[in-house]
Amino acid sequence: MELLGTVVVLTIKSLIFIIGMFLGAAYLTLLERKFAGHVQQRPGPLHVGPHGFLQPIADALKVLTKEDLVPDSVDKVLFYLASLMAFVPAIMILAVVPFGDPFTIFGVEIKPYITDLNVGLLLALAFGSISIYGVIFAGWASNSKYPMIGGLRKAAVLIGYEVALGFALVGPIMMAGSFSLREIVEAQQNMWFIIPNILAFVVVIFCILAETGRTPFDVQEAEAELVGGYVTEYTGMKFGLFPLAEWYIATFVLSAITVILFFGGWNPLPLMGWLPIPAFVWFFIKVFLLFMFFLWVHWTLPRYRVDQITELAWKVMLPLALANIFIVAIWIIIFG
Amino acid sequence: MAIKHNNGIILTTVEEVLSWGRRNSLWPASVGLACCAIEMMHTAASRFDTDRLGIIFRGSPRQSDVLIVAGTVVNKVAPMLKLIYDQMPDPKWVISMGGCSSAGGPFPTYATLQGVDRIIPVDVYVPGCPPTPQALLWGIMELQKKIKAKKEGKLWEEIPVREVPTASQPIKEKSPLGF
Amino acid sequence: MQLWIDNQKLETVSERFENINIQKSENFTSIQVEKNQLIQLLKFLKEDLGFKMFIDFFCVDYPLHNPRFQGIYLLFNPDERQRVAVKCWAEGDSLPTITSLWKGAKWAEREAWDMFGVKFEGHENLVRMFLWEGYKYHPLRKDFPLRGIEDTYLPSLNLRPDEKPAHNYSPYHTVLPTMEDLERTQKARIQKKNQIVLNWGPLHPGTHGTIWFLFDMEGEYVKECDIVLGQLHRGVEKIAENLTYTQFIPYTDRMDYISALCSQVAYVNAVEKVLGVEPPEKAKYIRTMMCELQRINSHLLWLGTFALDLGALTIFLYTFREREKIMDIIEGIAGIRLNSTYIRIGGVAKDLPEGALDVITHFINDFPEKLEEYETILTTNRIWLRRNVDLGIINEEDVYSYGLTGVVARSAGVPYDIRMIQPTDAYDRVDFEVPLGRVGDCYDRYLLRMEEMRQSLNIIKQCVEKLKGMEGEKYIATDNPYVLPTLNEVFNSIESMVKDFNLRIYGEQVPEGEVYLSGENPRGELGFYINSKGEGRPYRMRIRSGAFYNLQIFTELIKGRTVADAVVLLGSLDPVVGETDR
Amino acid sequence: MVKIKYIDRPGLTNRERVFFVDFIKGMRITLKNLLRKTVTTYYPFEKLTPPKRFRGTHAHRVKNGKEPPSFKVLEKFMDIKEGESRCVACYMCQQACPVPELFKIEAVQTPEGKKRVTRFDMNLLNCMYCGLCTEACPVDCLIMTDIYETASYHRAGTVLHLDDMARRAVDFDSRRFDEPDRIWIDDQERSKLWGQIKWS
Repeated sequence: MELLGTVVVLTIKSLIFIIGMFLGAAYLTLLERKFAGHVQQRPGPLHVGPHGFLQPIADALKVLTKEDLVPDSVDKVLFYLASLMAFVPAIMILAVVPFGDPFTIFGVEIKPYITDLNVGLLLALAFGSISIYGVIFAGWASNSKYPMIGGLRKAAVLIGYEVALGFALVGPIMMAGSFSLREIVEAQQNMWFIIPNILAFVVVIFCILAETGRTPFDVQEAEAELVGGYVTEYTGMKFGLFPLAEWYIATFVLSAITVILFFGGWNPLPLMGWLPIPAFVWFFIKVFLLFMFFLWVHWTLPRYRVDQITELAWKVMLPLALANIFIVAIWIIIFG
Repeated sequence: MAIKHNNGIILTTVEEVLSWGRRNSLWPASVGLACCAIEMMHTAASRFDTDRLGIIFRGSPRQSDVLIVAGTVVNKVAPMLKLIYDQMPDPKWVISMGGCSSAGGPFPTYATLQGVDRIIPVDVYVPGCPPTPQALLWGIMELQKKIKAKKEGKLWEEIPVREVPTASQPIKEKSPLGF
Repeated sequence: MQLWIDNQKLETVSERFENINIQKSENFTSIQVEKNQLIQLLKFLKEDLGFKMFIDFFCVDYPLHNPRFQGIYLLFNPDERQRVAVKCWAEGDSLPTITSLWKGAKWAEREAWDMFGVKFEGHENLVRMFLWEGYKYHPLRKDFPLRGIEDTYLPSLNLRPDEKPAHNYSPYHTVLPTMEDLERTQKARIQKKNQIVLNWGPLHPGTHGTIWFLFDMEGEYVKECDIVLGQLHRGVEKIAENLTYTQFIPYTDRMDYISALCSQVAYVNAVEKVLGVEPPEKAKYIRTMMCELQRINSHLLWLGTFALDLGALTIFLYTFREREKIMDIIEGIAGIRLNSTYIRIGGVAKDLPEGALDVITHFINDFPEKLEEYETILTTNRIWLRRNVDLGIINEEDVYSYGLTGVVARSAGVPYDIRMIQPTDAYDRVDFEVPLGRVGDCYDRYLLRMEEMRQSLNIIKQCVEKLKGMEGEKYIATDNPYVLPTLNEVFNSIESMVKDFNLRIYGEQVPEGEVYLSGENPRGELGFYINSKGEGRPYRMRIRSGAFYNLQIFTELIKGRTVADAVVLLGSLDPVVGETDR
Repeated sequence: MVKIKYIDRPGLTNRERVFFVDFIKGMRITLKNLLRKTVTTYYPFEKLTPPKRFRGTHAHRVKNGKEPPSFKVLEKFMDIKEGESRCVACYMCQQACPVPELFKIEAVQTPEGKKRVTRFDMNLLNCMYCGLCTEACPVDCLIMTDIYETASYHRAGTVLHLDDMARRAVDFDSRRFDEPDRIWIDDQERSKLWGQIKWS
């Protein structure tokens, strides 16, 4: 009976998370377009609904009812699989991301996370990496030159940043002594991990930009070079899933993980703990700010070349991540 | 195609909603051929900002709904333009921007295609050399009207031929749902 | 300012070579030579007399003459600033190739083959330049009609059943290539030797229009490259032969559509030279001012698309914001935003309207701040530096060999600026600096263009000051018999009306002769060679396009580089297809 | 005087490199622009008024008593009533046009021995809007208006005819004939992009 209850609760929670994420991602597109618009002194979507509020709905309707073209020459199985492989793992990371402390409403304890795995961070990393294969598959399955180059570029970038990312996350883990994201947050009640881990933070920002394919690392879909990169041959919703997964869901989820690792998760800002703001609101404010930061970077900087990214990853970011481990180790010896 | 001739209330509503989605999210393929491409870029840029109307330019024809043929189509590029058109998924529309692509324009020569409608069907012709961004936006809105009219069960041949207008005033009433 | 070869050098030439025929005139000096001596003469000019820079090569068709085609080579001596033309009849419809002397002749010779059917002995790969393999005709021959030969049934696909087509409609059309033809065109250019042959373009967001690049690639590295042009070949040179001189002005806009006014000024100056028309002082200043506005406009478009290609999307919209302002100014003065048709033979079409100078003053006060913003985002950005520095280095030797002009030449440290060496309009009366680069890479070209925008602002400022004191002066020299009268004169005097009728119907009866004159377009030297037989229409008009020659070096620079570098290189060379293809 | 100068190549100092000064500076610019007002004209709801010199669709001025002297001379040979197009069928516009086939002008001889224009078609799809035809018109008949919204669903819809050209000139003149020859009207839409201009 208890098992059944857990299953029901989990199912409901998962549904809420997935549907919420879908809608959220749809509106994140609007957010990005609005932000980009105002950065460029134009309003962005405006006339479809009040202030363009119905724009994502219109886009979704359009994309969903578009003819689903599958070119003759593609590898059909991989072609379909690729879009799912990019999208599903990005959503699955959500399973281990906690959005706040458990709280009680009407006597029911609600845990604002799906599960609290003790290897949550590792799982997140693993899923993050799997979703990249979607991109590579897409490039391969399209059987066309531009997607192929796009996919291979992404593979090259992947090899570069994955290593650095792994080492960069060691710092916070060492300080918290746990892989569980919830425990990492709880360990930051007094001081955020950004303090000694500043180098790791730089590395993580680099890796997230690379993983989500935002400028300056958007080599895989550089429009001027590769038309649409790996998505060139995709139409309709199969196409829609890629940017949704990469640019919005993955960016959002990875922002959440970064907040958890370096900015104290749902802990309130220093000296502002007395404010009557619920924990998950704090969390969302932080994630939102970080997400905006990524947008800000995206709409400002030019793009690196792919070999320069790998060079940067191996020659700069990896040593930085290692140095960070060293610093954190000394920090722990001295303070704690 | 059964849906097309069905006038049941539910289907009509669905059609209405779909048509609304389509005309408010027209993504053009960014195929710039000549001078008109510059004005097309200006239409997308800050001063006129097609993004307001949900129009964003896509690099790949596979993800676009409308092909804005901006500039002179010469004989040599015509087969490739046809290929681009064939690569676009249905439903798709074509705006022929400027005189050159509509009818050869001022280049009645051996090298120029005398009208892109000889290789692909065109929905809206926008005269001008090049048309100003406002003229192109007007053309895009004509296309939106056409998509709307199609939803109402009219074949496009039945839409009355618009007389060449005198100057038009800005639209005063904003529809809350867009166009 | 005279730019043609001096008598002393001509004497040296006539001592060395027999059977040469020297034609000397104010605007054009040519040496006619037998075919068997051509290479020796060119070599002599290049090595001994210092005419080491290749400017242009083209053919002229004389159907009644035997041999029928005449090739004309234009060379330039950068040290003494002199030009010379070498003419040679193509006996047996063929000429020796000069690609061993100047690499830049490769495309020009291909073009001559394409347009006239003149063969070149020893050319490494003589294929069609603009049209496709399998095209049967050579369109610039005098016996080929402008309309082409209509042979394909190609009716409009969306005529309504009851609709009468527009009145000049014919269901027959000139021949279109098939995909197989295009494939053959591609195969003729490049053979697959490495992993893949990438067709970069022609309808591709990154290729600045419709240039079609063929990359033979090993991984992402380009090993071999060739460029197929002609995706915007509209037959402008052929059109020019069928129109009067005034009627051709709008077409100059549509060649280099980003710098329409500069093209107009270059063309009109050439026509004025051959007609002997002197525009009034005010017109000269207006022209100079408009040209420089257009130069800023053009460089802004370059900056925007260059940044867009490198991923900095926002710069693109910022530059377009400023472009809108310049377009507004041009629209207010000339009537149309882009292809303005504002310059006329003998002056400009209309006087400056009220308030024009105020608006321009507002713009020049406002613009430096914006320019500063672009520079802050880009100039010292580490990514920008990584992508640009030491990429695509051009040296002085390349400049002469390929006939590079404009910013591309100046980035290599060659002070080749037409505004300086042959000032037209008011350029000899304004102060400005010609920036030169030291390294010759993409970063230098970027910096040069940014600096040129500042210099242009400076010139505009001086012109505005000057024009403020010129209110009410004449803006077009209508007392000259070759200049069309203004509307007001036509309305009020019957003589002007008759003159207007005559000039419109018969065209400007240009005296017989040849002229080559060029202007400094934002993309390089835009030269007009006009061959007049004393009629109202030119017998042959050759347009020497800067972008055409500048683009040619791309195939060399890209070797061993990646596709990602290709966008940077292409952006820094800044071709406009309308001008390369004409 | 023209001078030659070599440009400097700015670089990045090590301190700037370590602290990401280049990125921060750039991002400050985008932030600054984020806080600026938008420059967008909301097209169907706000329209930019073209300047008076704007070369839009063609139109025919009508006989309304404001004709230039040249018209008075040519009028004798013509059968034109008050309020009709001034066109005297001199074909100068067609002569001046680089693409003459876009015009189709026909005139007939009336029994009184006068000329009457029966057809004046212009195919806008072949037009370059270069204005050479308006400059050639000796009677101030053919003008270019500020109308640009001419998109049509079919080719024939872009051909101008004699009567609607006259109608549109009446409309254009009623709105803008008396406007001074200014660069543009400084209205709200214009100032969105330009800000405040100091007029002399």
